Amino acid sequence: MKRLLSAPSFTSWVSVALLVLLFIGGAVNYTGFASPQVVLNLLIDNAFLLVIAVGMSFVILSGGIDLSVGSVLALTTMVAAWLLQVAHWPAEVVIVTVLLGGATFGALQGVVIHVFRLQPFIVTLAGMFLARGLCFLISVDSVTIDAPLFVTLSQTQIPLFGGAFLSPGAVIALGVLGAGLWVAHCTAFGRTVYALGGSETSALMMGLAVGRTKIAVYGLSGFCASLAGLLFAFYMLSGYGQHGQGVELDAIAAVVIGGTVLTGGYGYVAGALSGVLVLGLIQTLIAFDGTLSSWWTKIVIGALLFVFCAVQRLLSLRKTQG
Amino acid sequence: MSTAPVLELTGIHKSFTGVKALADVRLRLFPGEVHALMGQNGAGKSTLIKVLTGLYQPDAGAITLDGQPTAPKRTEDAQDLGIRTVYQEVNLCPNLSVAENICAGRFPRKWGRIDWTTVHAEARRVLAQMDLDIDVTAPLSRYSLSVQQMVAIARALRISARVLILDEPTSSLDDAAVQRLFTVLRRLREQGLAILFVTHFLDQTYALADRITVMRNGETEGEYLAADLSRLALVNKMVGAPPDQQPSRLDSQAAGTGTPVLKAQGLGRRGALHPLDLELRRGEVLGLAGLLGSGRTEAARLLFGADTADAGHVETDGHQGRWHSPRQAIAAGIAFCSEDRKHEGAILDLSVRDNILLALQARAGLRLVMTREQQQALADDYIKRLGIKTASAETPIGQLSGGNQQKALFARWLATEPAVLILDEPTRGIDVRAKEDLMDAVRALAHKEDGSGMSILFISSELPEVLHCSDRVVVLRDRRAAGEYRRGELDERSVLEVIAAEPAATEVVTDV
Amino acid sequence: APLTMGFSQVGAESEWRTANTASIKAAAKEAGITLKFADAQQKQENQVKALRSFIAQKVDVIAFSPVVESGWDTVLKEAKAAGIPVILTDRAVKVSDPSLYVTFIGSDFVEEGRKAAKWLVERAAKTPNAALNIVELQGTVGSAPAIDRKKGFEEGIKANPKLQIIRSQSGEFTRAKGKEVMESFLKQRDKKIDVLYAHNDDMAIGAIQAIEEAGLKPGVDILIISIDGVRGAFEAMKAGKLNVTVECNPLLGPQLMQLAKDIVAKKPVDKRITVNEGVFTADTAAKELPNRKY
Amino acid sequence: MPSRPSSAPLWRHPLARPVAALALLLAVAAASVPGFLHLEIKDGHLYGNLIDILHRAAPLMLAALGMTLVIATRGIDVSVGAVVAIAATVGCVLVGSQGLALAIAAALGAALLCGLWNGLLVSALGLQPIIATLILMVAGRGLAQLLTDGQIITVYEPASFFWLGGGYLLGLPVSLFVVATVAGLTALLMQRTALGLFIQTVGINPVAARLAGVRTAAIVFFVYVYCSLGAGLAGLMIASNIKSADANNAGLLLELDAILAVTLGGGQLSGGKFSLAGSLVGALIIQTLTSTIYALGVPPQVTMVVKAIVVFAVCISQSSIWSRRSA
Ligand SMILES: Nc1ncnc2c1ncn2[C@@H]1O[C@H](COP(=O)(O)OP(=O)(O)OP(=O)(O)O)[C@@H](O)[C@H]1O
Ligand SMILES: Nc1ncnc2c1ncn2[C@@H]1O[C@H](COP(=O)(O)OP(=O)(O)OP(=O)(O)O)[C@@H](O)[C@H]1O
Ligand SMILES: [Mg+2]
Ligand SMILES: [Mg+2]
Repeated sequence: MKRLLSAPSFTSWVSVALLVLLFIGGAVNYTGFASPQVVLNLLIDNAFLLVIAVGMSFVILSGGIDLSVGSVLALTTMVAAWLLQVAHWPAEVVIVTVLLGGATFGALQGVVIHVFRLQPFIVTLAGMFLARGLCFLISVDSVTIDAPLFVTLSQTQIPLFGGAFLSPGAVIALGVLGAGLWVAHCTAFGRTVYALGGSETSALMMGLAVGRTKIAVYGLSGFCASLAGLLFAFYMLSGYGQHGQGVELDAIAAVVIGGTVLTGGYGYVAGALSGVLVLGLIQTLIAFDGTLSSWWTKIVIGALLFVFCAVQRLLSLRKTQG
Repeated sequence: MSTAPVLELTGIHKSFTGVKALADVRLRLFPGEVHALMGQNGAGKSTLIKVLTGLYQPDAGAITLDGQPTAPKRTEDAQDLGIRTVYQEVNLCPNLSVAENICAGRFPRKWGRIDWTTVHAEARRVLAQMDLDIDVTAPLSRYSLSVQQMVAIARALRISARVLILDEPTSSLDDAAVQRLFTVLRRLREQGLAILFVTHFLDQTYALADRITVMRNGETEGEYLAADLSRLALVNKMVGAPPDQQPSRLDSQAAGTGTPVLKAQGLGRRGALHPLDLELRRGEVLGLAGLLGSGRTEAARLLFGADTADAGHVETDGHQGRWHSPRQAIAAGIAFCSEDRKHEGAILDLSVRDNILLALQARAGLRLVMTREQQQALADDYIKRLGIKTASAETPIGQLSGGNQQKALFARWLATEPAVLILDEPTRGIDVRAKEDLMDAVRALAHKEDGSGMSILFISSELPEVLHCSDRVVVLRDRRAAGEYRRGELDERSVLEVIAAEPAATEVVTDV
Repeated sequence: APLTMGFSQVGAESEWRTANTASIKAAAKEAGITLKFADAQQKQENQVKALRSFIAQKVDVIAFSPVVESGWDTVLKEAKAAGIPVILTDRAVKVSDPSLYVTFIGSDFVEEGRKAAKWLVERAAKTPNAALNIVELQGTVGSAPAIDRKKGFEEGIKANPKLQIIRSQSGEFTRAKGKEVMESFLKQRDKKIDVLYAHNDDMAIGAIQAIEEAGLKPGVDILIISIDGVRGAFEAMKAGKLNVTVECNPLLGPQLMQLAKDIVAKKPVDKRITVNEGVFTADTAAKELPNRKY
Repeated sequence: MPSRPSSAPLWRHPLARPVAALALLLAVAAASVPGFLHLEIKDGHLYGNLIDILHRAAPLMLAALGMTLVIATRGIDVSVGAVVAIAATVGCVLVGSQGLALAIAAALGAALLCGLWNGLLVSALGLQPIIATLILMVAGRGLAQLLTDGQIITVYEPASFFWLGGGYLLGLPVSLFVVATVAGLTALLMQRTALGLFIQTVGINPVAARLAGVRTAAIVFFVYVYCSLGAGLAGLMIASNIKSADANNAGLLLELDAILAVTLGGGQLSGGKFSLAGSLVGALIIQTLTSTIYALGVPPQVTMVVKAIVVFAVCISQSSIWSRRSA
């Protein structure tokens, strides 16, 4: 017990425990809640958010923030839809193109942040307007995607046990999470990201590649956002400028709930998963309840969020004092 | 030793907005030599080092390495050229583990991933050179400033280089640690490394340096062989006095033995300090001596309420109990000057004036304690009294040299006119002359004729300083009091014997 | 067992939507249907999540007002595989296979735009020589009603060259933005504004305030046309400040519940069911106002 | 408020760049839209685009003032928009039946409660500011809608209520006087008390601040309360202007604009030094941009791109690397 309490990942374990409690609460109260598919749906429905949150984890760990991810997601769906439906490019080429495009968009923001020494918040906020605006330049309407590859990916169900299934998108998202964990903990790049978040001047004086890492972090986030956009496109089979409204805030919330400190340097990429699951579970609970009006929905989401964060915080306070 | 210099700087100029930091500076580093860079606080030593390692770009001047002109644009460039640096303030990442701080930038790898086992082994290996055996997987922030300083040195030592630069590496190390560092440096010198070493300790300079460059007011005063320059001459060159002027000494008065003003009884905190009894009397200077990790800082923090004690209590005039916050201690007339000025002292972006005013104002609350003019006068007064070198009182404190920041923080607490002043390594990074002035000031503050002097708790890793200043010395060992001695009862040697009666704790004490 | 319906609403972004929700909730209670209500807060992904949870709960019938038209194939296939019939309300969807939903009940935004244009064209016929300058307050960029109401209106006035849209800007469906944009329109003195076409009543109400503050008479100096027919619009018409509102009827609860029962009872239903909607002008406003519940 | 040595040249003043950006923007608008700067007297008060900009920017300026202080302590408050909605709703629900004074008091009281809540979560519970305020951001709008049952509350009576957001005094909008008063009082508070010093201290180095005896928790608490009160006043102003409260849309995304205003005005999100005047200028830049876009007749689907490009341009023009070059 003592060992567990003093482990640096204690906060993360608290999140997991609370998550389980929340799930049990749902299972007790609502019929049909305790089915494996409900759990898997959490992954299927939030695959795109998980991917974005992994990218966002790196940005936040480095002491920055990326508000453009939701718009980049939308832009990706839009560009992909346009290339597929209007320009009739092959699906594989489209996928590669948009992924490269997203990474470039992110990296360019990184360049602006680094070269001009600007605050990430404001640069990525402008990036958010820009990407969203570009969507509407392509089309204000939503564009249906019917490319066979996308349709297949959208409708494939990877059977697990007892009729439960997972979508390819969810599998990709879990893969991204794994890759993210590996990069964060086993590569020099990952450690430099932590160093940056701990103290940028120190990282500079230690002779670490501050500029390159910063640009790469935003590039990575842009890449994740466009990959999330693809997952979203698989999920919805449409490109639309209004997709992914407010996803940046969800992603930031997920990362922070997962135990990462917004000012950078402390936290785990794995926390992104628990954060995403918490947000997803809250929504599922509300959908299962089905008696809440629109406004009570908001209030209950806020209240659950509060309870979760407060308990998490109090438990970790106890730990540092005990 | 008459080979060509590895590294040569000529005609270096550097000015910041409104401040000329370097003017026509020269410096030559020879292989197989230790070169001491000496100068008063604010002379431009650190700035020169930052120029040389690519952190600042010089306004003019040339740097040649092996006769080839170079111009490091970034710290990475300097590293690639084989220049390793330990900067003045500890510049490591507190959130990373000790091992990562040592290896970051050049991690040992295996199959494309960081080989953590080797990383940890490497870190232990370099730290072992300095006899430091700590948990290298723990985050750096867990350790005291002195340990952090050793880690910073270890980082520089890990990779073999051609030039090693150390900016006040010993400012918070005790003697034993300094000796271990010197052993390592001597070995490196034999291997042909050029070492640039900044310190304010003359003993250390003469123990190690082959060559000395003296800087004054941003200019090179001259380059000398250590053997040719006497201590007195060196000091006078630094301050710009005629070569044979003797420092004036203010003779100290007898110890004050007033009534107790601060009493700690059984004050302790699990994992930090065993229950400690301590009594501080009016008008005395009480020295706390001990090795690194002996618990001096911890004792000071508990006395000030920076950490909350979980045993015992503190007694002052009209208050008895435990502090729950520094505010309570401040209200009871206690002041505490932390050893970690960068993280616990200076508000870097604020002006010297605001920094000096802060504690006084915080005690008064929101109501302004004085008008703008009075603030100005107060700040100017301290700047003059303590010889703080700054363009003006409105300069952000972060732009001052390390030693001058330290003085400004000392001024912050003096301004509150406390009854009890706790000074944790107040002489850290202060030049020779200023150190003497500070110690004289400390004694003068305590020893008032009318018995109204302050009570001062003086902590320093410099044993001579402690002995010189204190009326009474309490020795800490392994986080508990190991003896108390009156002034004159001990000399340096016997204190060392007390301190080292048992082998010093070399492992992290988690539970007491 | 009583019938269970899962209903996914877009959100509560306007009075119209709130009235729509209220009607559905009341009708479900009336009809003895257990309603599982989920609010999507204007996000399609939330709606998909809600639909998935309805499938997991094995409800008898799913109804929803889609946030957008595209992107429903996958989840509707899952519903179909689970044997749950789907009813669309308020807005249509584009799917590859029309059998993915049983029926659509609701309004036609393009038609609403056309109706608004038709009124204007008739009105313009009374003053055949005068050209009319129109300013348009669009809804949120990219939203289905904004796109369709613009499309329908433009279609409707195309035939008459004297009707020109001189400025068009998004007022994001809100009073505050509608007022702000209208203020800006009024400051530009190069062309006189004769007609305001607002994509919903809220923006029109905001714009009316701006017009009044500029010293003009709304409804007289500037003709005002809007869509939705909420209570506030009728009040404005009664005061003579709004000329016409095209109704978009939110009260489709009872019809929806009846449909659900029929579908579960395997009775045949039409693929497209329109609700009764009218065009109300200032003359009829006073009479109609007491009937407005929302 | 941060002080400057008076000897520094004018163009080095921290406000110089934001003001220059604002001036440039106005110049562009004036050049491309004939009569953009035209002012006339209509119904006894000034009338024109410039007045509109000031008038429309008023709620944003109030929010930005509060946000400035929050950001100075290294915090962030994303609940501003929700607080606007709550205050607007409370005010509108009560003003008809309870009278103006009570309604305003209740609205500001509700905002105060919101601020206390945020302050409690951040300073006492130690939640990260973005999460602490996110809770209210999500729930707040729900609470406001709960009060109104999701309806838009239209206010018909009393006319005095409309004065705050739509009235005129000495030929200028009342809202301007409100902003001037709030900004003036705040500036006074910062100069005549040690609050400004403490806020900066807490933002730059909270550890050192605590050791110097600053009541860090109280300071943090205060800034959230202050920010919410400003948002509450902004909510009343918005409601009064459109004579109704729209719980779902009032102040939507105002927090983002407020943060943008602070950064455009030269504030650092990492805390520390702050400039109230800078944030006001930042708010004016944002509103001028919006008004210019309307006046230019930029199609709505292009608006976002134009906004983004201008924000990029303004940011880059404020980059510190230019001053280093010229130094
Ligand atoms: N970033 C900066 N901006 C403005 N002035 C600076 C800056 N850095 C250093 N200075 C000024 O340059 C001068 C030299 O400072 P430097 O830190 O090099 O002194 P130092 O010799 O290292 O002193 P110390 O022994 O106290 O460390 C000082 O007057 C200092 O105020
Ligand atoms: N040489 C060492 N070897 C191992 N651990 C050490 C060593 N020096 C310090 N530590 C550890 O660092 C931590 C803090 O000790 P710290 O140096 O702050 O104590 P201190 O007596 O206040 O020292 P200082 O002499 O610097 O004031 C303790 O956990 C201690 O065990
Ligand atoms: Mg120095
Ligand atoms: Mg110490």
